[in-house]
Amino acid sequence: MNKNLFEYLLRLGDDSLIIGHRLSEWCGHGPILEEDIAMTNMALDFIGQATTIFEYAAKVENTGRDADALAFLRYEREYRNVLLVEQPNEDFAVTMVRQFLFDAFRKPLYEALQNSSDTQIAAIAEKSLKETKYHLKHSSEWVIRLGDGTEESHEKAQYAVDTLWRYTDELFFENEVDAALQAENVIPSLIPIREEWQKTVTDVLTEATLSIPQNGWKQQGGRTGLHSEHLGYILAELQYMQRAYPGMKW
Amino acid sequence: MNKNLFEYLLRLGDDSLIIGHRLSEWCGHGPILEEDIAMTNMALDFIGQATTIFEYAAKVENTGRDADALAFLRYEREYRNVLLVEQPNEDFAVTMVRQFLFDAFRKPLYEALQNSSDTQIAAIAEKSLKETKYHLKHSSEWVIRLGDGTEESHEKAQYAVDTLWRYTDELFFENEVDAALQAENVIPSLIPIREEWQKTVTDVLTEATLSIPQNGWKQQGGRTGLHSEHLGYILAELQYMQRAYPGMKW
Amino acid sequence: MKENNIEELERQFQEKIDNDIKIEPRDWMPDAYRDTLIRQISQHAHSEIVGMLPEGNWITRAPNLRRKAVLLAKVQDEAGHGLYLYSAAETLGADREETIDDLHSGKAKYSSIFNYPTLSWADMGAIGWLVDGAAIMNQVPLCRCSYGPYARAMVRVCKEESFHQRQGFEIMTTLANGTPEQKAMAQDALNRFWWPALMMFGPNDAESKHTEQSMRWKIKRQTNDELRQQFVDITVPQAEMIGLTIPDADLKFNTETGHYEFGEINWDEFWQVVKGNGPCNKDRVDARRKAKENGMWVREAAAAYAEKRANRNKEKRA
Amino acid sequence: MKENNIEELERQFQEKIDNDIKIEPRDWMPDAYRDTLIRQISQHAHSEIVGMLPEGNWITRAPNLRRKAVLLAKVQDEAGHGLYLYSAAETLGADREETIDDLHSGKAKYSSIFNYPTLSWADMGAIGWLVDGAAIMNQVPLCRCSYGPYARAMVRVCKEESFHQRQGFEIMTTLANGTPEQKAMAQDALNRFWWPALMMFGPNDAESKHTEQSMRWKIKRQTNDELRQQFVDITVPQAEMIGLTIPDADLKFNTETGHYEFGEINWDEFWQVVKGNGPCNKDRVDARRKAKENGMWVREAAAAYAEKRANRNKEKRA
Repeated sequence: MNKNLFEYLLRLGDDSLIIGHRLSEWCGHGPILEEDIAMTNMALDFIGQATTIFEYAAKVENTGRDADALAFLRYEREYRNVLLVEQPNEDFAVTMVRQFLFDAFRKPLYEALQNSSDTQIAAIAEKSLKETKYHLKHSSEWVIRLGDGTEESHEKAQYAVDTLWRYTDELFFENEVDAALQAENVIPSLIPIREEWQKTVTDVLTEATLSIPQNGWKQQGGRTGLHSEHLGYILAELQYMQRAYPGMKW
Repeated sequence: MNKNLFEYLLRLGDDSLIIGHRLSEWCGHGPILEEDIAMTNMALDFIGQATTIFEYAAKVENTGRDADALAFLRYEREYRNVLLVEQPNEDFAVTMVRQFLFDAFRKPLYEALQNSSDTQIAAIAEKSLKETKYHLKHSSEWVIRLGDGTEESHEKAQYAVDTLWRYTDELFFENEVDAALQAENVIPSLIPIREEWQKTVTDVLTEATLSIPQNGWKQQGGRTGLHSEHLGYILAELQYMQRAYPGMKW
Repeated sequence: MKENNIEELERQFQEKIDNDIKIEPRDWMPDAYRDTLIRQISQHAHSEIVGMLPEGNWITRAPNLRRKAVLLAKVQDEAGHGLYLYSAAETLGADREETIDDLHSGKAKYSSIFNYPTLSWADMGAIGWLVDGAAIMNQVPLCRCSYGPYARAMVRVCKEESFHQRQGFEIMTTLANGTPEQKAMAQDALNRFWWPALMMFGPNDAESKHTEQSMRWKIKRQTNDELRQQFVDITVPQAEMIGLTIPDADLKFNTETGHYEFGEINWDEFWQVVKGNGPCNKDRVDARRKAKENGMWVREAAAAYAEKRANRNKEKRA
Repeated sequence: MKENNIEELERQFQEKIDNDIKIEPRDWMPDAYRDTLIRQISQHAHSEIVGMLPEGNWITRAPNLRRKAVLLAKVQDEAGHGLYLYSAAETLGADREETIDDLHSGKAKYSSIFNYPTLSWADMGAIGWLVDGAAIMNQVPLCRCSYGPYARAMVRVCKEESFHQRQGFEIMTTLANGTPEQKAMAQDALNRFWWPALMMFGPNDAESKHTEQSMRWKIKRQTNDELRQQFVDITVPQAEMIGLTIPDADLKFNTETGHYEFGEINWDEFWQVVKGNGPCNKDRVDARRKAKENGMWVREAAAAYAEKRANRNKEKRA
């Protein structure tokens, strides 16, 4: 199997799975009915993406593990999502800022991945891009609304930006996996993607009247399976049925 | 095996296990350091009780399941704790009122169980009684302090009483299991125990200037394995390690 | 004269109804008709919204990716139904936020079935199969309801509900054909949801105070007992087909009538749950109230931002 | 004259210290001695309290009943140590609540090791074995510290810590002798906690600004590097004994000195974590701050009740 490709697919799939999980926690508890629908819809998109990605990853791995086994039956240290997506929902500001920071990364990434030399990845990217654009539009609009809304919402949005900023550097994590896949034109360089991310974030936060934190020490670890203490609790729920009833079909 | 005895031991053990679990969730987050210590200490007492009780239950069942298998590897419908003990901590008032309502039941129960014709149960009751008396003293004092403290604490304490009251009737649940064990003098009648509970609760709530809710429709189900939606989440955490790493020794 | 006028309007109104002509928002209608509809439609909307909670409870724990996606889609549909229905109620002059406040204060009701907890994955099957099944039975006739916006909303709702019902039955089928643990889980869910599902059709006709008038207005087109019987007749063979047992010792097929006869419903439980004493009434209403309270600042921010933007646009135009 | 007097007091003070006579709360002491001790003791107290969080994180998920009980007892002990230590600081005139506020504002520090997350059950082993092990190494000399109340607190703390250290090592031993998954879990925990444990002894002696004065005052009795070396010398063979590998390619035993030589510590990481940029600094301080804020009304209630009661007793007596 292509170990690098498999590893890369886990990153993509886990990011989608875990942010989808976090969004789904809002279900029935959103601040407005319309937003309950929007967040559930985004969660659904992400679970859909995770499914397609894990199905391909299972094919690449070719050991008999299927998409569900990848999603539900790995140990915590084997998950490859960035720390950003596993951070708790806290309130709607934290949730939407987290979403925005992630969407602003995912959009240029999928745009570039459309040109992947791996046709499966190109197809996944193309299919996911449309919904990702919608997500980014939606989360940007909320960041602006909250930032430029009331004093209270501005404060909460600024707190969210300040709190989550430390996790954004990891979006652009690269190691030998990336180098190898870039050499084969499977994945793009993250440099222009980071530039676009930076531009989107600067534009939106500026319009939202929010200040952009100074770069400080950045958190990372998720891409190499070193997570925050939050992931363990996510997995306890996510995996419960598969763990408690091993080997059953649902 | 004596099915009734086994069933009864699960009730005792699960009540201890689950209220211990809830108390332990406070660890590191208590309102005062002294109270952090007290709640952790109570949690420890309850986990200790659960251990002794499940060890005996395992012996009674005699199928090779040990105490840990009973604590960690049953399905939700097989847990026999009352609904009261699985209710969420919410705030310190809810936690302490829940504790008080439970301790006020446990104390006369253990007192009576000291005279059980089953010497193991009598020994467990005798051993647990001392700590139970301390728990009841501690939770009573807090109920009084909160009820007769500030306006805010009074309100929170009254809310806790009103919210949890519906779960108190189930403490005195009896079915054919009880009838059979009572006939053998293994367990006492719950009638005098209920009377003492009523008196303790009336005295303490009165001193706390809290009003006693009118009897309404009461919730039950826990004793027959029909729980609230909260237990599933408790089990997802409680069982995680045993489920994710089946059959290993720790 | 005015008296006469109203009588005439009422006559014309009833004539339309009798001729199956839809009543539309701007048409004249008796106050009682309007009030009954507002009550019924908002109750229905609340049921959709509160109904998100018991199923939402299993999204993070769904057993595989496909089931998780299907469940998310289903709960999203329910929120959507809530939206159409609140809109339908608004065409009658009801204010959405006031309507929702009535839910939180306990003044407005919602389907009592959602006051039962979801205790296992099989409950996602049982709810789809039985609860959506019963809902469809109640709602299909409403597609021909005399009030246009409600009837049209119902057409869309019913289409999606019947999809949900099939998905639920598929979950149950999979479980019933699965391992012994899975079959037990399915049977347990059926045991817990069967009677509450029968209660969804409301009190027996003899006890049902609104039925007669609602039938005349074609807001209701079949009686509670008729609908309940239909449900039982359809559902019992489905349970048999997948090897599950309906938890009713008195259940038997009457070869003469062609109907299943079933045991006595526990009406005491029914009324207790309606009155607020079900296992989850407090949790459900608390969850919705909290969502509204915690979302207050978000709605205020959205409103403040919209106003600022409108002002800025005005300035630009000036 | 006054100048002279202080000089004389200082001389007597140092003489006592040199003669190993304990300084007690009412004794005269230099301000700098008092301040250094307050800083050190409160930092130590904060470490105990913040240290409850990473371990508290696994109580609800402990893998069996015995381990759960032992972990609860351990965390309870830590809270107890926090209490003694705050009391010891109070004997020097520090106010407990103010001291705690300094923690929340970021003014006061605590052991940086607790800014690393606990990601698996094995971390409970690694913390006991390595973190408590390093703590003991630091604390045993403090049992002979010149300030009486601190020295006495340390005697009790050290006794319990060494119990914790053995328990932690036992967890690691069990895992290292367990299944491949368990052994990998143990090795992973060792990999993550080894270097932070070495950092617990503080900067190299050359960089350590307080060491010299503290040694003279017998607040500190061995240098950072001495203690670190002792820790390495004791711990490496323990790791070997249970078949785990210290994550340090440069580690080797020097047969001449009888000591292990080890690789360069990542001091950049050390200072970043001290400055607040570790993986969990924010979570830890937030958790403590929230505990204090959420507990405010409880403390107010307790105070209000105590006052009412005192008044009632007064009335009774009157």
